[in-house]
Amino acid sequence: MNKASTHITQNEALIFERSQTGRKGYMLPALDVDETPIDELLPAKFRRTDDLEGVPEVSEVDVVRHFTRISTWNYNIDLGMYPLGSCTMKYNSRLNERVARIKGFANLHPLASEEDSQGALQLLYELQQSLSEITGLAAISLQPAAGAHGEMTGIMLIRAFLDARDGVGEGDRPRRNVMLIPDSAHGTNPASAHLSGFTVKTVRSTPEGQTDLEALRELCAAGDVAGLMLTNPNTVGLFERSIKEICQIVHDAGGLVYMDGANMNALVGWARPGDMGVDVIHLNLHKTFSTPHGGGGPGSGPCCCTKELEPYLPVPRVVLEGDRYKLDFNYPKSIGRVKAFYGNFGMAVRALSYIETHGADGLREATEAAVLNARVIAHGLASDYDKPFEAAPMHEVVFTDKRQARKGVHTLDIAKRLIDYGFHPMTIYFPLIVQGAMLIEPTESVGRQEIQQFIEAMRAIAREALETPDLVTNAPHTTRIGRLDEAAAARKPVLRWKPEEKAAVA
Amino acid sequence: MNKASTHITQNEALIFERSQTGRKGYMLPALDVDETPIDELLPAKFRRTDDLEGVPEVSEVDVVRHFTRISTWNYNIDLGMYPLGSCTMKYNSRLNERVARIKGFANLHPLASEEDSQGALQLLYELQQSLSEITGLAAISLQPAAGAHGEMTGIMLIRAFLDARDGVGEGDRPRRNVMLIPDSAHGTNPASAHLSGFTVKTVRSTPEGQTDLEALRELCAAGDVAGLMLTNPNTVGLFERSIKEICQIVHDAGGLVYMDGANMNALVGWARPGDMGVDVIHLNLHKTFSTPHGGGGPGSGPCCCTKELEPYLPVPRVVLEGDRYKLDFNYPKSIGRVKAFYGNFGMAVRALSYIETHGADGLREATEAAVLNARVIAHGLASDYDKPFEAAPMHEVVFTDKRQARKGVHTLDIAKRLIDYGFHPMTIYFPLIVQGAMLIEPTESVGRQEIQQFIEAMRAIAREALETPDLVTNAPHTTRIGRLDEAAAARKPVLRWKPEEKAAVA
Amino acid sequence: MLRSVGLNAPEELFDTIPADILLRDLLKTPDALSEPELIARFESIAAKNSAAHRPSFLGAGAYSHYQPTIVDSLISRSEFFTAYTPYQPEISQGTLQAIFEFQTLVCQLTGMDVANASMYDGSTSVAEAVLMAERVTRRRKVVVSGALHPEYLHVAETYVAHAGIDLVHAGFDEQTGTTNFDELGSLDEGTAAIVVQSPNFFGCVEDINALAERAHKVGALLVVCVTESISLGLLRAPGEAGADIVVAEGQSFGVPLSFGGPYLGLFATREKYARQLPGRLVGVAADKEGRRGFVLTLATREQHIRREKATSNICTNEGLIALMATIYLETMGRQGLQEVAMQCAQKAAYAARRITEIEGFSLPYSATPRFNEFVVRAPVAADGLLRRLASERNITGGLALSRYFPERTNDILICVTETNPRTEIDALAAGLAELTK
Amino acid sequence: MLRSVGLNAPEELFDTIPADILLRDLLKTPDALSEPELIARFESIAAKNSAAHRPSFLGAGAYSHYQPTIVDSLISRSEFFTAYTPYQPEISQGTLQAIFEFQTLVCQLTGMDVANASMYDGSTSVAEAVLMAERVTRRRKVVVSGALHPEYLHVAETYVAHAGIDLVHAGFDEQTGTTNFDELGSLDEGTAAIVVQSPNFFGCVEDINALAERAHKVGALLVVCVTESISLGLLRAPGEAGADIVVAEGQSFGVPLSFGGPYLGLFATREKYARQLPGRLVGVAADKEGRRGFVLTLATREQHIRREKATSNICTNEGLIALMATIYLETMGRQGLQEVAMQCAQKAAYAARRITEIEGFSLPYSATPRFNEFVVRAPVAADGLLRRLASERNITGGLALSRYFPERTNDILICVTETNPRTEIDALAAGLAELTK
Ligand SMILES: Cc1ncc(COP(=O)(O)O)c(C=O)c1O
Ligand SMILES: Cc1ncc(COP(=O)(O)O)c(C=O)c1O
Repeated sequence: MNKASTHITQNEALIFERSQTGRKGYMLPALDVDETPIDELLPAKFRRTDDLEGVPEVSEVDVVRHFTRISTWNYNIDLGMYPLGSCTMKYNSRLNERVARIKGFANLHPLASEEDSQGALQLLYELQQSLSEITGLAAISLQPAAGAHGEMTGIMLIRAFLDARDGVGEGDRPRRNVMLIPDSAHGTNPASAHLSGFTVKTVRSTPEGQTDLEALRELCAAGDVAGLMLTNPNTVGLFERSIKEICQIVHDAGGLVYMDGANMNALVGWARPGDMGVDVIHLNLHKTFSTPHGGGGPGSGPCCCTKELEPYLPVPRVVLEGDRYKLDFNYPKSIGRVKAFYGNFGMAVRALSYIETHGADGLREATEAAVLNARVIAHGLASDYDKPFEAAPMHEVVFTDKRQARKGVHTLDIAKRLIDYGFHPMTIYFPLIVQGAMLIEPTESVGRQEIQQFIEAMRAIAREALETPDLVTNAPHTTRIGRLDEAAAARKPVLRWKPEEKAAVA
Repeated sequence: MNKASTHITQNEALIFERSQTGRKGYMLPALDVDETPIDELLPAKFRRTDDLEGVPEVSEVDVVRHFTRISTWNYNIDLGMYPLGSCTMKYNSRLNERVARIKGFANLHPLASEEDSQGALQLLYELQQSLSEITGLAAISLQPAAGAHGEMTGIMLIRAFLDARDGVGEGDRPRRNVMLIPDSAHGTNPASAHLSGFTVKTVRSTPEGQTDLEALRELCAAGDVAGLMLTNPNTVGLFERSIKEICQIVHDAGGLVYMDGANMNALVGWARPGDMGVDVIHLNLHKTFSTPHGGGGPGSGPCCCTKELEPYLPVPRVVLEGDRYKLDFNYPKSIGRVKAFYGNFGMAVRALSYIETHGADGLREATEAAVLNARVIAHGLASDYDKPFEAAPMHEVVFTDKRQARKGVHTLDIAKRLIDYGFHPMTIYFPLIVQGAMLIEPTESVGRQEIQQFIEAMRAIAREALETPDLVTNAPHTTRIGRLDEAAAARKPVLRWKPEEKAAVA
Repeated sequence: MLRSVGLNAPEELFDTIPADILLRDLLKTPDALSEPELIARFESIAAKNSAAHRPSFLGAGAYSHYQPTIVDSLISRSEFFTAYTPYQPEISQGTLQAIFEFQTLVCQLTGMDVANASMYDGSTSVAEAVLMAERVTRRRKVVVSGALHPEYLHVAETYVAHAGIDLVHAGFDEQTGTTNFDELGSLDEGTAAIVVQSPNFFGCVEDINALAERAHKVGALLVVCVTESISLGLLRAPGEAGADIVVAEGQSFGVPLSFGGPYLGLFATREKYARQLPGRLVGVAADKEGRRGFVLTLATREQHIRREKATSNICTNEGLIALMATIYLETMGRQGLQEVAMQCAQKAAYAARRITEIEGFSLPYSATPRFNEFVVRAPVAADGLLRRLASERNITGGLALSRYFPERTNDILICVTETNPRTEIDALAAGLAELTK
Repeated sequence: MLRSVGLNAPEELFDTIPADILLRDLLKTPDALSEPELIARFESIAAKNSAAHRPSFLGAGAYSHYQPTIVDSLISRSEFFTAYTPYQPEISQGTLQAIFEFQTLVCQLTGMDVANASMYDGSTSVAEAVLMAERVTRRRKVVVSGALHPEYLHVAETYVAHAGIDLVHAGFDEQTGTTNFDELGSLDEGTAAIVVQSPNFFGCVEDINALAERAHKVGALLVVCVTESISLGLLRAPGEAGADIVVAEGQSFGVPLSFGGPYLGLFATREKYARQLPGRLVGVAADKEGRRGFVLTLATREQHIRREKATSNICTNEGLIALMATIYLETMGRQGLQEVAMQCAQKAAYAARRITEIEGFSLPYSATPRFNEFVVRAPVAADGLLRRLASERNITGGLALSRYFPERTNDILICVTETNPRTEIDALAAGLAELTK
């Protein structure tokens, strides 16, 4: 391995490479019971024989330095704007982190009796109430662990509802096995639909970035449509103006409408899916409700639905009976259970804290700021970048690399060059329907000044693309390592460290 | 101001420069009492008139980003070795931070009744007991807030004791007004002695880096010596082999011996000042006992002394009567009080946690590791750097730039170049008696591997000093800013931001 | 700012939303609370969770273990917890390297070749393992042990309801508390996999070697599920014993109980099935100068590329929880993981001894090897006994099995870990004895 | 490693220590505790501090204020809390810029020109101010208000005991609770400074303008001390009112009570005295390319250069606490500091009203302007009354002035801040009323 620099923090090895026989980073209280002889405790054939060889042996300082060093190789929200479109990288309040760590929450076992966990149940119940008010949908399950999980749950609700309505018995072939999904949808949508046994058919978008109503009507005419999965605002950041008509078309065809709520940050306090005709939606608490993304998770993807769909929600449900909160398992039509216990409770604590520290007007103002910030970027970059859609964007705006591509500078290059200016890149090459897409979502967590800095950086890159394109295509220049050869990595994947491969890996 | 780079995190402005009228980063509960009219509350002539102009107006995210960004401009112990000689930059355990934040400690008012603060008093008492055992000295005051403060306290004890012994009344000229201090001592030593009205006389060191006994005897012969302030191991990292004789000489001359305990990390569990003949010592909990340095403080400088000096310690003292801990003010000979309340209690919590998680053998092992690490460095660098003293060093070792200076590369350059290798520089130009001193203290918080990396870095620099001296004299090359013109800064000091100077400062 | 984009009022920002669906009024969510008010409110809510403040012998899929202080302190660095999925490797190497270490640790502990970057939890990992077994074998029958955690079973059933997979339940042997081998008779050439948990829901260690043999004989895979991952510090690695897919709940690795989530699904398999894995994978890559780095790899398995043909719909996983586990595992290290496992086993053995000494109490599966959980049969109804233990002795005594098996009225599942000092175990035994006298 | 340096046993590392002082046995300090044991032990010790868990009206130099959550979270970044004094500016710019902002904020709040990087606390700052006044004026008499915090006075006396400075005590006016002007008669051309606290120990606001005039008339400096720094959000800045040196206890700025420390000494003065300041100073500097940076400056005042001729012996100061205050001040900001000050004053006014309504209670200095502290004269001995309030009402009702002034048996110093909700104030008033009925 070549060294990125001489700087020790830039060359932190894998922990396995730092391990030294006999080093310890922990201390346990001494065993305080009479020891049972080992063979009596567990016959040899059931015991490990490898003495955990390869598992690292390091001191506490080693661990602290290891993770502190590699942490500095990450960008993060606290360093600056993280304008990933569709991901809603907003500020993760420290207060939410603090309250999630209160012992009464953190130390509570999920199988404690109802009596002994009234606080946790209350919290879940109150979050359900707030989310119901925010979405305009009657019933909520907090069980799904992420957006895709919420999608799967919601699609299963639709399947269960339709089968019941259409009198499809167990083992019968369902009558409606088509799920319509726009070509602009996130990959989880078709994947989730597939998990529930649906065949996916694609709905075209219009050149204006809206669902093509004609195409939708045609598809619906076939009579096998179970529903439509729609993101709104859609993945190019535009509100689906005909949302009510869309819902009507699908409903008239006997289907239901699922809304991917990933973009709820454009709507909270201003419009509610329930008022648009939507039947079921998932939320991403890790987007709209500010729970931290954690480098990939955990998330929480509450599934919210109408009264009609409620009987099919996963069990147990959290309900209030008199002044006692209860776990209600008695929903015979329920699709079942999508996760052990009750969902990612810790994220629920944070989300409720977010909702309650904002208050109704704070939520509305946050949405307003998020949309305004995107609008400022849309204005600020229009002179330098191709903006494929005319309409005013909501909380995120899509541009393309069309103009820069003439000079051989592509979206990927622009994204990497942004790193040199201190910003995380935007979402790139998504949605797939926009060639060379750059989807920019500033969120409300950026001040005027920083929005301007971002616009200036993007403009500077546009100039560089003209004047010094190599500077852009070879970016980033300020990181520890350059662009990595991902194709080679996938061809001969090395997915774990091994002692014998030490030399090869290094 | 020129930009360090285009990277936003590298150019974070002063918070005052980021302020925007009307922005808020806080929210308070609404006032819940009837309002008193403002003029009734406080006549206008006593009220502020400037509406706090200039105080920043920023959001919570602004504050978080501001400090997160500038934090990345700091080196820190968790990034790597911080080998500042004399400073003992050891690992700051997170456990200590955690227990210091327990509500029962953090929320306790210092004027709570004894009955209501038994836990805090117990903790102080137990720390006193442990420190007494570690130093071999009978009595402790935890009141001093740092090492220099402990020195001042200790020197005042000496003064008070001598005045009492010698029958010097209030207002009389004390008979003994000379404090002997080696030429290698830390600057706080003479400054603290001066604060207590002593005249400082310097004791020579021998070429071997030991106190010159002959010089000491001569100085003591004058009859006006109140005492000697000695650091042991001394500031070149050597144990004062004749410590018992030194104490004897001073005692014979009617003086007392103060030991600067800054270097106790070389002794804990292996030797005790009390057993050497020392009368009074301060400890630095922020060195030897691992409480964090915090970018300059807080510290804690317990003053430990013999039974004879005990009556003079500051009040209140923490004592145990039966099973009650008490604050005892009844020490009529006490020098008084050196700080409101009882010292830096939060540091005491951390230090006791350090002592108790190590245990007696852990403390001894830590000392051993600290000394061994220094020894490894002494060996590892002897071939490349001038080592002015032959003797085996204790927990720190001094080198000089003698060999490199021939090529125009000086201690300062070597220190700055170390930064490029990812290490914090060692202590430089201290002690003053060693020309071009580089005082290296690895502490016990570094593994074998990192010690080797450090040695390799130092050797690489030695080679660079020969081959590419400019590389070294222009270092550092990897930091946000280069060497700063400190002379110019002192000539026309700008010590605060001002709105009208915005342009000038920037 | 509004002006700068040519608008006069905030409402105009929402002009593209049809007027009839625009909200006129404020939401009826609670009024804004200041920080101190919010904290006070949440603390008072949390205080109602009385079980969180009491010695406990609850396990059954969620375990109390000591979490070293540095775990929370390190994951609290914003560099880790506020970052997104590492799609931009140049500025995500911290996350990527940590995941690579996580994958390696999971392989080491389970004895497998490859592991992914995490799943939602143990239960969904079982469901995904069933789906994967179908992909690998193209067979549609999966035999599931009756000693699998009932909630895990429920989740698997829900996941596969529309996947055309036939979940067959194998019972368990009332004598041994382990999976009933005879009922595995349904095993045949159409079987994709056997799914077994070990230590199983009743705390009994299954004979993985024997099960693997049975499965492999008909060309089926053996899926092993572990809920108490600390057991991997003492028990033979499932991979070594012949498992083809190992899934586990990683909560035991320094993750708070947090009323059931966020937890951590571990998912590992053999090299040859790597491309059938659900979820993200991190691999080694190099830049132009040959410097080592890490990237998300084999992405063509995933939904954002393969859409409905992906190996799973999972996108967001449990990144930060995987980081917690990584820090935990590296801090405890080779020695610590063995020591903590040994303490759990020893303390559980002690507790079992103490409880069997009490008149009227027995261990129905006493002859079967176990780790740190075991079923106790009480002379009275478990429900009431546990309620009295809580209210009169301030001890959460374990789980009444009637929660999942209504007919097992007197059975209690007890779990003991290194966090239960002997005094607590003695108090439990004393409580059980005195309350049934 | 030992071998690599030519040694065989650890003992050889200590060969340079004479054998007769080498310890043979282990220290008799406690045995090592593991993390969970240590935490359990410290939590049980902390639990004995019953005052920490109870509504309180204690002030007198240490104040309960709300600390925004981000303060602790930001200072917990190892970049800040584990760093040393920023002697190497190239890798300490984070600390240096923060101190520069701190110095600026202290100047803005106190109305002064320059401020240092912190002192140990308020009490030692007063002592250092006395020493500085002597350096500036080369006069040896300092007149100290009798309404200065008694512990501060004690510290100043101790510090100057051997400095040849004559501390003269001015009494205070029993009618107004403020410094007795007439006793300032001792003011003369030999006077270096007047030292006065405002709001003073009894909560009364002093007339700084008038005192400044008196001091300046004889060429003396006016040193103003503030213990409740939140008052600066409402009260006229001492600098504006004529102070020459302003010292303060900064604990109110988001720093935990922590049984008296670590706290934060603020120290500010006029431009012309900058070179007489004790402690560290950060100033602006530029590198070769003209980039702005910050450095420790005017170091020739300090002990490591000037040794016994330094302006002070201070070296380690309260860096991290200054950072806490900086984050607090920037988070609260221009509006927040005024709002929190106003809330304190309003709530104290309300409390004073409620208490004066109680039969037998009076406010001896009711006519004097105050901020958030005031003396209440009870109809019974304060000591016993406060003890009963604590045990029977679970309220820490304030400070019995007899702690410092044995003759003031019935006086209680009460402090009210924004953290005392009205319900607590009402409960205090009810308690006082009912326990004296
Ligand atoms: C539009 C959209 N839908 C669905 C998802 C999936 O959500 P999650 O990653 O939480 O599973 C995402 C997030 O990446 C998204 O952006
Ligand atoms: C040898 C020596 N003595 C005294 C001191 C002063 O200690 P403090 O900075 O805690 O006041 C130091 C610390 O810098 C030191 O190294």
